[in-house]
Amino acid sequence: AQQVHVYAAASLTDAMNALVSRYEKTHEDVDIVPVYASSSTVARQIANGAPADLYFSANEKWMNWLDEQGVALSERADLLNNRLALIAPKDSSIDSFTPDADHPLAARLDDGDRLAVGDPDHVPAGIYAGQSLRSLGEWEALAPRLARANDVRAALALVERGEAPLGIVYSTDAEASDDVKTLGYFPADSHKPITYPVALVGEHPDDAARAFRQWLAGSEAAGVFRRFGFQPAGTDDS
Amino acid sequence: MLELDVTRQLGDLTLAASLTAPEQGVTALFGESGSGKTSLLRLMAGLDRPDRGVIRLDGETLVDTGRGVWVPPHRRRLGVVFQEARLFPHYRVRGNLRYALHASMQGEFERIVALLGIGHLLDRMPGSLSGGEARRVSIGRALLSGPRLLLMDEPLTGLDGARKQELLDYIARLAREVEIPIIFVSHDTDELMAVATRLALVEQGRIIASGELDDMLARLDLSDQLGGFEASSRLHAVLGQPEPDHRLIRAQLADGQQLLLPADAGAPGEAIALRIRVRDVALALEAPRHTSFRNLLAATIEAHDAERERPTVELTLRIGSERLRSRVTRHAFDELGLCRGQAVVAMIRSVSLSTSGRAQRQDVMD
Amino acid sequence: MLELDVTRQLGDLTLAASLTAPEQGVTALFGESGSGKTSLLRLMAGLDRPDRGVIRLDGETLVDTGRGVWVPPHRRRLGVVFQEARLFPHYRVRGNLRYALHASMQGEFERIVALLGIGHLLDRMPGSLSGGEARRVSIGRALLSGPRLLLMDEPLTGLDGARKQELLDYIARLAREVEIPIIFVSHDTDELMAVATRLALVEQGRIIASGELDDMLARLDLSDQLGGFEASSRLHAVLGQPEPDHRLIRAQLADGQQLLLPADAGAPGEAIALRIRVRDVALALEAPRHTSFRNLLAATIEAHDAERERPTVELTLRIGSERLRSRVTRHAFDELGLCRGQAVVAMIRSVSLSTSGRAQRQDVMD
Amino acid sequence: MLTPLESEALLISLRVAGVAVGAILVPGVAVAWLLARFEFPGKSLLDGLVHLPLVLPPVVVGYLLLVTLGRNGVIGQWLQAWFHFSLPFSWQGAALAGGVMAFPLLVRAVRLSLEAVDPGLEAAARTLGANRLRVLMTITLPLALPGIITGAVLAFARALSEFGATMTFASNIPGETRTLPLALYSLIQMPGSEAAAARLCAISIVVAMISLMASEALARRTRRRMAPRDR
Amino acid sequence: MLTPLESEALLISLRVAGVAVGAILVPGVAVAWLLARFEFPGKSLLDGLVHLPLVLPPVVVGYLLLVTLGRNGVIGQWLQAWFHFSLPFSWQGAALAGGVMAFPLLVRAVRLSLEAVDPGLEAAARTLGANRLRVLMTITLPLALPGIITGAVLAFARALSEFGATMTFASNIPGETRTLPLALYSLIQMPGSEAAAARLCAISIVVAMISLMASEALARRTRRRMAPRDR
Ligand SMILES: Nc1ncnc2c1ncn2[C@@H]1O[C@H](COP(=O)(O)OP(=O)(O)OP(=O)(O)O)[C@@H](O)[C@H]1O
Ligand SMILES: Nc1ncnc2c1ncn2[C@@H]1O[C@H](COP(=O)(O)OP(=O)(O)OP(=O)(O)O)[C@@H](O)[C@H]1O
Ligand code: MOO
Ligand SMILES: [Mg+2]
Ligand SMILES: [Mg+2]
Repeated sequence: AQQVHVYAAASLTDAMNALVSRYEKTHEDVDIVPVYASSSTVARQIANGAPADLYFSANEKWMNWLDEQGVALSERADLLNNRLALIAPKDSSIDSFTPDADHPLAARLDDGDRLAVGDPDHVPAGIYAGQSLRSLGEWEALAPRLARANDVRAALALVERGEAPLGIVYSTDAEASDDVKTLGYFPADSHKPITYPVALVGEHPDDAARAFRQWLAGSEAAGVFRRFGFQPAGTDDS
Repeated sequence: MLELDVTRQLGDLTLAASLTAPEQGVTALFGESGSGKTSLLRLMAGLDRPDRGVIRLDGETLVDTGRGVWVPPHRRRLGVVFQEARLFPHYRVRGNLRYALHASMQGEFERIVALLGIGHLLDRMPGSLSGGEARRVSIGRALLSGPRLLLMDEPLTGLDGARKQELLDYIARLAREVEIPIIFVSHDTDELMAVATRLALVEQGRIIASGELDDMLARLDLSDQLGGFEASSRLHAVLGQPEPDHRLIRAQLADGQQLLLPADAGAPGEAIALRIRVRDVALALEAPRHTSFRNLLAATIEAHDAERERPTVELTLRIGSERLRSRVTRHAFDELGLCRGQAVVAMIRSVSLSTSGRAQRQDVMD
Repeated sequence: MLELDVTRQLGDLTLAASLTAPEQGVTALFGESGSGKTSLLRLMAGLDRPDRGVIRLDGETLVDTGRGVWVPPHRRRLGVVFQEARLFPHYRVRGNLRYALHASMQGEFERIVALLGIGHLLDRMPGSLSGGEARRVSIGRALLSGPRLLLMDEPLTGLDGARKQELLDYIARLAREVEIPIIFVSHDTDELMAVATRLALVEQGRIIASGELDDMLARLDLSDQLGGFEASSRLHAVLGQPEPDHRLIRAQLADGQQLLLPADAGAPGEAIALRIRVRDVALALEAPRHTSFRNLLAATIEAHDAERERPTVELTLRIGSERLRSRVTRHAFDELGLCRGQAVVAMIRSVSLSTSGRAQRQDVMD
Repeated sequence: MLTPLESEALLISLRVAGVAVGAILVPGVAVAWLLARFEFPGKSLLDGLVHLPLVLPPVVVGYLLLVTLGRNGVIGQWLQAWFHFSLPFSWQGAALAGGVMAFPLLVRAVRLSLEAVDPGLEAAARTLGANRLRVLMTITLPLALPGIITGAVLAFARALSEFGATMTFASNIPGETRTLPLALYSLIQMPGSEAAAARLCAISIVVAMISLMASEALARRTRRRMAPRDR
Repeated sequence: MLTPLESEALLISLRVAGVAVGAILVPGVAVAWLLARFEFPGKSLLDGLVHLPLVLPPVVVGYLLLVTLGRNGVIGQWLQAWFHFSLPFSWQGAALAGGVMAFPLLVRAVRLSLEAVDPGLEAAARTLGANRLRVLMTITLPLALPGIITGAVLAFARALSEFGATMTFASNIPGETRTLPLALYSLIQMPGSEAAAARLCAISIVVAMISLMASEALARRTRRRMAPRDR
């Protein structure tokens, strides 16, 4: 079977796995090989010659970076959007609320408690979280109290385990876990839009990759993405 | 007193030994290479456990497999001189000597260091020592631990003659002055003759005989095992007056006959024992005149083994109530026409003093 | 032939030795502990480099610091018996013996194993061997490497008497049959007397004297250094007819006088050398009758040291063109009224045969 | 010379790695001794446990630490309740992660050199009246010293370079748990920070090299002191 | 018993770690020998280089590998041009990453046990006509065998658990470079996969324990064979 290597952001893991098995059922001659890591890692691997047919990033920055490196990209499109969610352990006593100017986060953290986020220095989810906290005016107070994880799933785990009473992750991560509850969503305008661009990699992308890329942008895939909490681009079902 | 009755399987060899060593004196273990001497010492030291058996020291039970008694080596208070030096390479010589320095031996440090001739080595690391130097340090280390049982496994190999003699003297003196059993393994019969008071013969993992050295040496049934020892016999005497100008002293035997000995044999009036090798006793039918022999003793032939067809004949002579052994060629035996009951003159050229303070030394005595 | 002239600093000791060993025979290194014997062997073996100096073997230069010549140890083809056994713990005894088995020694394997009495140990790992067993294997390993120079550092320590004698015999035979220099370190003078043809005295890193063993033993200026050796002298004789019933053989000295020796001294007509210890030579003014002495030699007193005030007197006797040394007490010397030029009878009790196939052995000869 | 960020990370790293090695040294040597000199039931199990951090990906180790020592972990709860002390998110936690990851290396190195100590010397010391502890302290450990130094430096280097377990268990908190590797990782992840990353990389290497060379010199000295005449 | 995913990851892991250890064994022993027995200029540098992978975070090592051996790397370009072979993103690359990370552990363990070999035995062998190489092969290495086994198993375990460098240099490609740790990491990243993750974790542990115990038994056997009478 023809292999198609899809290099995708780690946050897409569950959704992509579902999509791949669905696609392969109807396309038996194609073998989709998904490779997950943080968008940055994946981007650097592609820049260094990883045999990628498709790059599916969790933000535009790394897609742009890849472009700047001179990697041939084609049929680039923003496929998905995501939201930032404030989460707490399932058995948390904190009530649901939407973090905004009237509902400061800092007030809900006891002394010594930390807020779990992806590292705002480089983890995309953390970068968005940082933007939100800044625009909500809470950065100064909370920056020293962050538990910075090296990817968004590690931040999720900190909340799942109850190490941190609060955490900021993508809504998709929150939905994937049974051990956390979503207290609320950060206002979409408090951070740059969370966009997942996809592109074919290479001077001469092969047909199977092109076909899969087309299928990912289609409605069947959109349904799956939605089921995992993503918002297919252009829709707004929040 | 050390009492031991143990068995232990060593590969094909079954060690099954039973031994008693008095609280005073040196007990020699003698036997061919591989007979089990070191293995026995290891059991006494607590480095190996017997399969079955009992070891008691001064009434204290060190090991009793039946009753499950086991005193670990460090509580046995022994001094072991191993067949190899086993110095601690990371301590200087001084540190090795002080490692187990016992309070009671504090004052002895200087003396033992001088005795061993290792004063100039105290600040050296053991790695650079010569074979004999390392061995001396290891002897010193064992002595300075103030043991109540001293186990020495061929301790004097690699030492030069003068040093060896001094150490033999020291060990002999130690054995007389201090009440600790000393077990001494050596293949050197001269060494054993010099230092041992008792002898245990080891053969194939068994102690086939043990007892007072002199008694053992007199036993004809052990002559094969004792091949290495020069056969000898012992005479008792009381020292008389010295002859100052010749640095000699007279010694009187029980039957009144006299011998001339070196002046340092002891003090007038002292009772001593003399060891005389068979090959130092020649015979004559009558006292020869004008020879260099000083010591001529009238004796009677009590027994001989001329019926064994050998080139030499062993004779037992009677001097008063004591026995003296001699060996002559069959040629001489035949020509002199010797027979039992005959009166002869024993011509003795050199003697060993076995109870003097010093370990024994041979002296020309004619 | 081995020629060596080297210096090397060892801590405080300056090794500065010069030595020649002929291609045939055993050269003994004798000297007190720490005098530098092992260090010298290490230089010969190539385990240490001299600070300055030259070592040549059979004309080939092994080391020449001036010309920058250095033959590494593995190309020197030597056999070294170290002061410690140094067996390879991961090979069986057989593997150790075969490690450097030389083609020329292939046929010797069985013989050497039997000689060393290690046949039953071939399949054992060295870890469990007794001290003497390990030493024998290490001697075997060196012999089987078919060396062109044999360095033996106290090789026979820890061996029992019988085995030691057999090995001494073997080494003596080897030295006669094979043209390789053998350097033999030992503190045991009996051992050296038995096996060595040459003697080099080591003191404080220097070789203070070297030469034929008998010549060395005769040198009065070395009597302090040779204290450990029993003084002796040598007589030459030609064997005559055996006396079968007494298992004796007659030997004729140059001046026609005869001695009786053990029958195995050699074959009729063979020229032999006898070594006679001073303490085995007693004196008489006239030949005593009816004594067990078989060997009475007419002699003349050539020299004595009675002027030195000692309890014993050393005498040099003349027998034809040869010299024989004797030692008597001053008491006897005075009483017999001995003086230079006087005719005496030397009474010899036992002799050593030093040129026989076997290493020498003492025999009672009266 | 160093930027404030760099010196902060360096200091944290040194403290974390130093405390880590300090904390595991004695237990590490003790376990190595147990494994080298004794036979006991459960020895294989202990041996396996010791090596666990080596055979698992560091992130997993960090996760397991979180499960046991985290706020809701079996032991963590108890620590919290009795000492009001929690390890995650603290530099002590980072030190713990580093120590756990370094432990097998320490034990292995020490064990190898303990096994190389001539048991004949230990036997000699015992006959000289030294009990097992004194033999250990005066003979076995000093003779194994080069190996212990080696082990300690390996452990230090490993703790210094620890990333996955630290990140997972102690998080990447500037000024608290952001060690050199975490800072380095962050920089690598940020496009355009290559130069800064290279500087940090160089600093890590220099620190490690210094400790390695110091240990090498130390080990060589102890070895030379007790060298036999054959080198 | 094993799911296809698990057995796939297991097989890749075994192949990767096996090849890694196989590839570094000889050079590792050689370097250890050089470091243990010789003095030469640049020795400290070599020693430092050997330890580099130990003191750097694995991700950084992977990154450095990528920079040098990647498609645009100095050596990588050359490999590509002459052999049409590229290491990154292949299982050979994963093996390389594992080998590089395991190298210092191997060298250290081997070196420690080489240094414990009695030089007197080597000297004896030389006088018996063995040249340096024969001494090495017949005396030094066999006597250091327990340490070499230990080192090889440490290296194997380390390669088996390698994550950061592999991830960076060889990526996490199912069926090609997805080793046990990478698969385990992926599972941990997926909430709800705890059970599957625990299974993989157990598999990793079992594999590592088996190799550890086998090596332990081997090392013990060689040691016992040559044990002196004092234990
Ligand atoms: N590396 C060194 N540093 C300092 N001194 C040394 C060194 N090597 C040897 N020596 C000393 O040199 C002397 C000669 O040693 P060597 O081993 O040659 O003596 P030896 O004659 O063989 O003595 P033994 O009969 O006791 O074996 C000894 O005093 C020894 O301590
Ligand atoms: N663990 C063992 N396995 C097999 N045989 C052993 C073991 N330990 C000792 N032996 C054997 O037991 C015998 C006795 O050894 P031991 O060391 O006691 O002899 P020894 O009398 O001291 O000899 P030597 O005079 O040569 O030192 C030897 O043949 C030795 O090889
Ligand atoms: O999916 Mo990401 O790139 O780890 O936030
Ligand atoms: Mg022994
Ligand atoms: Mg010596």
